[in-house]
Amino acid sequence: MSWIKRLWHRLGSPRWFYEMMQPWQTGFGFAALVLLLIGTVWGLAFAPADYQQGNSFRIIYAHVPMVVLAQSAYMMLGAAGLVLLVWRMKLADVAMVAIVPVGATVTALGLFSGAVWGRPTWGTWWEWTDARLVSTLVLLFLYLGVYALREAIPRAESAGRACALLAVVGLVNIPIIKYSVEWWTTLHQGATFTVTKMAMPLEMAAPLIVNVLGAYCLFGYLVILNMRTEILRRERDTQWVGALREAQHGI
Amino acid sequence: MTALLAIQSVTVTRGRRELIAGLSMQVDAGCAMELRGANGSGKSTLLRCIAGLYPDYHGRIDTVDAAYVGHADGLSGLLTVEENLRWYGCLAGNEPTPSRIVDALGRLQAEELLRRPCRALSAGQRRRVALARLLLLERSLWLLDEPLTALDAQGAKLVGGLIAEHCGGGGAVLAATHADMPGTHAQTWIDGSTA
Amino acid sequence: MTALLAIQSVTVTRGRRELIAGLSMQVDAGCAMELRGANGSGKSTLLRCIAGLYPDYHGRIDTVDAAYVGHADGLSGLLTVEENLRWYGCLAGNEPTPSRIVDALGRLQAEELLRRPCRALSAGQRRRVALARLLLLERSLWLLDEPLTALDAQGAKLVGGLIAEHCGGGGAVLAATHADMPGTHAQTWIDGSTA
Amino acid sequence: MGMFRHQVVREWRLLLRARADALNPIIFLVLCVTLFAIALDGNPEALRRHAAGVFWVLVLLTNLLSLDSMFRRDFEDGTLEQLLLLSEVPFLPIVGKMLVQWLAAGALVVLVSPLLGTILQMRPEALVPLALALLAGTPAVSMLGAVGAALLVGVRRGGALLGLLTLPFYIPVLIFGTAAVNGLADGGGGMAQIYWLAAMSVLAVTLAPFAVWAALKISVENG
Amino acid sequence: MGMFRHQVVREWRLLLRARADALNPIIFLVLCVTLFAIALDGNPEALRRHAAGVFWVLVLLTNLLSLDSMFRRDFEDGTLEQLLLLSEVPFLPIVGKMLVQWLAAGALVVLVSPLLGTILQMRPEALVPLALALLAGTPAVSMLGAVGAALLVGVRRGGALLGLLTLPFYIPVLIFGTAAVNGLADGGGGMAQIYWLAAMSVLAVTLAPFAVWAALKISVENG
Ligand code: HEM
Ligand SMILES: Nc1ncnc2c1ncn2[C@@H]1O[C@H](COP(=O)(O)OP(=O)(O)OP(=O)(O)O)[C@@H](O)[C@H]1O
Ligand SMILES: Nc1ncnc2c1ncn2[C@@H]1O[C@H](COP(=O)(O)OP(=O)(O)OP(=O)(O)O)[C@@H](O)[C@H]1O
Ligand SMILES: [Mg+2]
Ligand SMILES: [Mg+2]
Repeated sequence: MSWIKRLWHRLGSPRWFYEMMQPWQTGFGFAALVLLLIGTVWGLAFAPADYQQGNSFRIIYAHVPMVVLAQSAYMMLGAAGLVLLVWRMKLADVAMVAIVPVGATVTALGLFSGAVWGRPTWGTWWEWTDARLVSTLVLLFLYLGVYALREAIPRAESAGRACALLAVVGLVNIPIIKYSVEWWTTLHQGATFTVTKMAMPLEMAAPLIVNVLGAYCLFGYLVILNMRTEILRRERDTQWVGALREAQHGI
Repeated sequence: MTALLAIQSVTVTRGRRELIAGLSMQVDAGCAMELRGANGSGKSTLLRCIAGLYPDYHGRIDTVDAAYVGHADGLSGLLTVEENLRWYGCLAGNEPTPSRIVDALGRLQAEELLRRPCRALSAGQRRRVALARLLLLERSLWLLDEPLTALDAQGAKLVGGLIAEHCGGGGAVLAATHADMPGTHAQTWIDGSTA
Repeated sequence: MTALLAIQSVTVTRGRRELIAGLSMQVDAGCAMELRGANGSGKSTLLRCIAGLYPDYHGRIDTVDAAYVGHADGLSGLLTVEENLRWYGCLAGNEPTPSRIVDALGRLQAEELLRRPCRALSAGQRRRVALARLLLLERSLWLLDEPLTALDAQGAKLVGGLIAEHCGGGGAVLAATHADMPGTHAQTWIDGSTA
Repeated sequence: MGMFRHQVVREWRLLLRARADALNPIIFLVLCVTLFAIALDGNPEALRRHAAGVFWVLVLLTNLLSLDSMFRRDFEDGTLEQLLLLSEVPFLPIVGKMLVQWLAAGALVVLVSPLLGTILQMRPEALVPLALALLAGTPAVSMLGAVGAALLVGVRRGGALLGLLTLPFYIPVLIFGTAAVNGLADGGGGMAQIYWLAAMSVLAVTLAPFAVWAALKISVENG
Repeated sequence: MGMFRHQVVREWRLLLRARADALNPIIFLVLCVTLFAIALDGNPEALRRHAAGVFWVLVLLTNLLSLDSMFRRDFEDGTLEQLLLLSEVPFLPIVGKMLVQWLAAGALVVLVSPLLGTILQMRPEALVPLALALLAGTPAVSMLGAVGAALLVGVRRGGALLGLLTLPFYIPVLIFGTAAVNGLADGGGGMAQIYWLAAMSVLAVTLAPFAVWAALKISVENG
């Protein structure tokens, strides 16, 4: 287990992380590009059209990856918050800074794609009675809350810990939201529309799986990129960043 | 001599600015130390570090539980002086008797203020009440940020007496100040400019 | 000699308490007067009466438009020092040029604070900025409530210089204070106890 | 006029500096609308019928909140007393302050009202009347509320008292505003109410600054 | 325990001293209810159907308002830093504060809810469920909101940001609360939701004080 200890220790060094993550960033970026290209082209051009929805169902190849990612990203945000609160690891704070904008964007896009899809299939952009819709919206509010809180607090360390606290409490809340909303819709007259679990034939599902994987890779790429940028910003006065700057720009 | 406060090569930062670099000092029981330095040199910030209200420092600060009087007096304007002081006593774990409160105020010649709401006090009166709180708390280390602010000459003398007495009884005082304080024995200067 | 401030048998009350009874005094052009009295004797209240911020008095106060620096500094914490000062200049009718602002701050050795948000100033720095405002306002009478609060020795000396210069130029100053102020010529004592 | 421009610039800066402050009223309104949409779910028809009324109430509440803190910070840090002492042209700085408050809690609301109206299931043909009514009515809301806020700034209480004070003045706005939106959307009359709202706003804009100035003076003397 | 009693006494005194403060939340709620009754009048049937939802939203808004100023005064006059330094038993004084906040903006609301429900045209058989749901749910509202208020106390912004932070936590309360009232009034189920609300409240009451304490520490260090 000594390598875990060593890794843990090293994670305390932003410089180490910055340098170590360079190949990972490239790798994730490349994988995302390839997977998303394959999945999207496959899904849009080659997968069969849905027998009910026709071609509009193809939004699924954008929608599902985004909403799945939106939730995973929040889990990671909460986990990073927990690490920051318990072990005060600075890198966790950097991770939170990196995850929030990506997560919020993905959530917003997921909402948007769902709404666009809802128009042809359900005949409405939005339905307040649907559990998934409302809980995704609430998720967006959670992201925005964390973002706004950081903006509001001037001292960086305080801001980080405050956000971590909020993110962790939010983590507890997510199952409660899901449960409340789901239960609530079943209580009223049956939900008018539900996002049905459609059993999909493989030729429809395969590109979806590829795209979901691609989305995770893209997420990895963006988060690592943001983290490395944030590390540079925070360490801008240190020698190693100075040397880096010199090497890249000759100043 | 026991040290009630020992600071070892402490560096305090505000954002990316370094306020205090590698300060070491010690305040023993019985010592009343002035903390001196130009405006903006970091006296208030250092006191807050010691009190545990400001975390951006490196180095070691060993200290006992202290009583702190900052720029803000910590008096709720809507409560009377008595209510404020009683509440503070309870907060710290021992409810003061009414006569103890009167005594503490008396030491600062402010006993007439007992039933006045703190909102309706003059600047100096409010300061006196904030200092009277020290007497109810029974902490051995006092951290005072410009305790003489707004006090008249007689008030300053009273505070000098309190400090001398507190140190005589084995307590210690660290007081940021610009004025010459009665009752203090030593000074520590923080280097620094206005900026 | 023109009197910039003439007070004739003024009685100031707080609620039903009489703070100041039948005070008469005069501050001529060129005079820097200290207003002295124990804590709670009514100095701050009197200054507010003169400035027109406290109405519960009888008697006559003749005065010109004054600049007033009270216990509160009047600086918006979210704006920078420069923004605060520029706005005050505009408010009083003449927008100050950037160099005038820098000059005014420079007189208090606070020009490095120009772009700092006022929230992030130390107590003494904030006081310096509040005093720098006086230089932008071009009022002949200055009403100062404990102007030396939180200032270091060098700051106090600078204020003394400013006061002397203002009086030399035909202005006048009335400053409530407990400390000995450099630059003043005269004192008026308000009788009174702590209560 | 230089002074006025500067006052507006200052207020605007202050608003932006406390970054989210400028967006506070709007965020709050959006939150309220969301809560209502969730609470009243399952019956879009009913929501639609009442949307105009609900919207107006929420706009009033939003304004109460924003007005409540309008003078507070300036009062507490001593800026207000300086303002009263130093202002060369009395009412002007106050007018600047009020204008900025209206921009944040009135004009911005007008701009996003079509979106919020849609969330509240309003019919498309009601959205223009809604914006129109808000445009005509919100100045009165801001101005009247500012008088109350100025009176209460030293009183250190939450917005409830402000609500109590301003409510009698807001009720006509609420009634005319709701009637205007519903009337115009139904194709019936409604312009008369808009004119009424506009008249109230004009009256408020001309008179309120004086009242606010007097009220601030009282508050500072009290403090 | 002596400390706790004293904290409660202090908070209660503070509340009563700023006379209307104790009644602020209730006054505000009454105003809101009145405005709604006016805006939606002419259609009692629709009002009735939605009263539970409207009521819960207004309770949430009332709490936001009251929570927003909960720690502010203590923060500004320096009491909060003293409290963090001097408190012998950490969380206790905070619990006292939170209890009093709940008394003013939760318990009192429960007490007057039958009256306000009636104004909102609720059916008589819905009034007891309403009070019950409020009793079960408002502690969670107070406790969760206090965490947000503690995080934001140094931030000098209005309640909008607090609203944004707490909204995700309030939505389950809103949903369960509304469903419980409607379910019980219709004679259908609804107790399950009450239990849920109560469970959330218990959870919040046990955990929130720690979070509030941590948040206050962050805020004071930041100030
Ligand atoms: C704004 C509107 C919408 C939102 C917020 C939304 C949200 C979600 C969420 C949260 C998931 C769950 C992801 C997971 O399993 O973790 C999901 C999955 C899914 N959504 Fe949507 N959705 C929306 C509209 C739609 C529409 C209009 C359709 C198609 C008719 C649709 C089809 C699907 C499908 C097929 C899945 C994945 C399969 C599954 O989980 O069973 N969604 N959506
Ligand atoms: N807002 C108020 N309401 C009622 N009484 C007040 C108020 N402010 C001050 N007082 C009382 O009025 C008296 C004079 O107060 P003032 O602030 O003028 O004193 P001061 O001479 O400036 O004292 P200090 O030297 O302490 O600043 C004091 O006894 C004080 O308790
Ligand atoms: N909240 C803050 N945010 C950022 N910087 C601050 C903050 N408060 C103070 N500073 C800066 O930190 C430095 C030290 O401030 P501090 O208040 O400790 O000084 P001080 O020695 O107490 O000065 P004074 O004698 O004026 O009270 C100052 O330069 C000040 O500008
Ligand atoms: Mg200081
Ligand atoms: Mg005074």
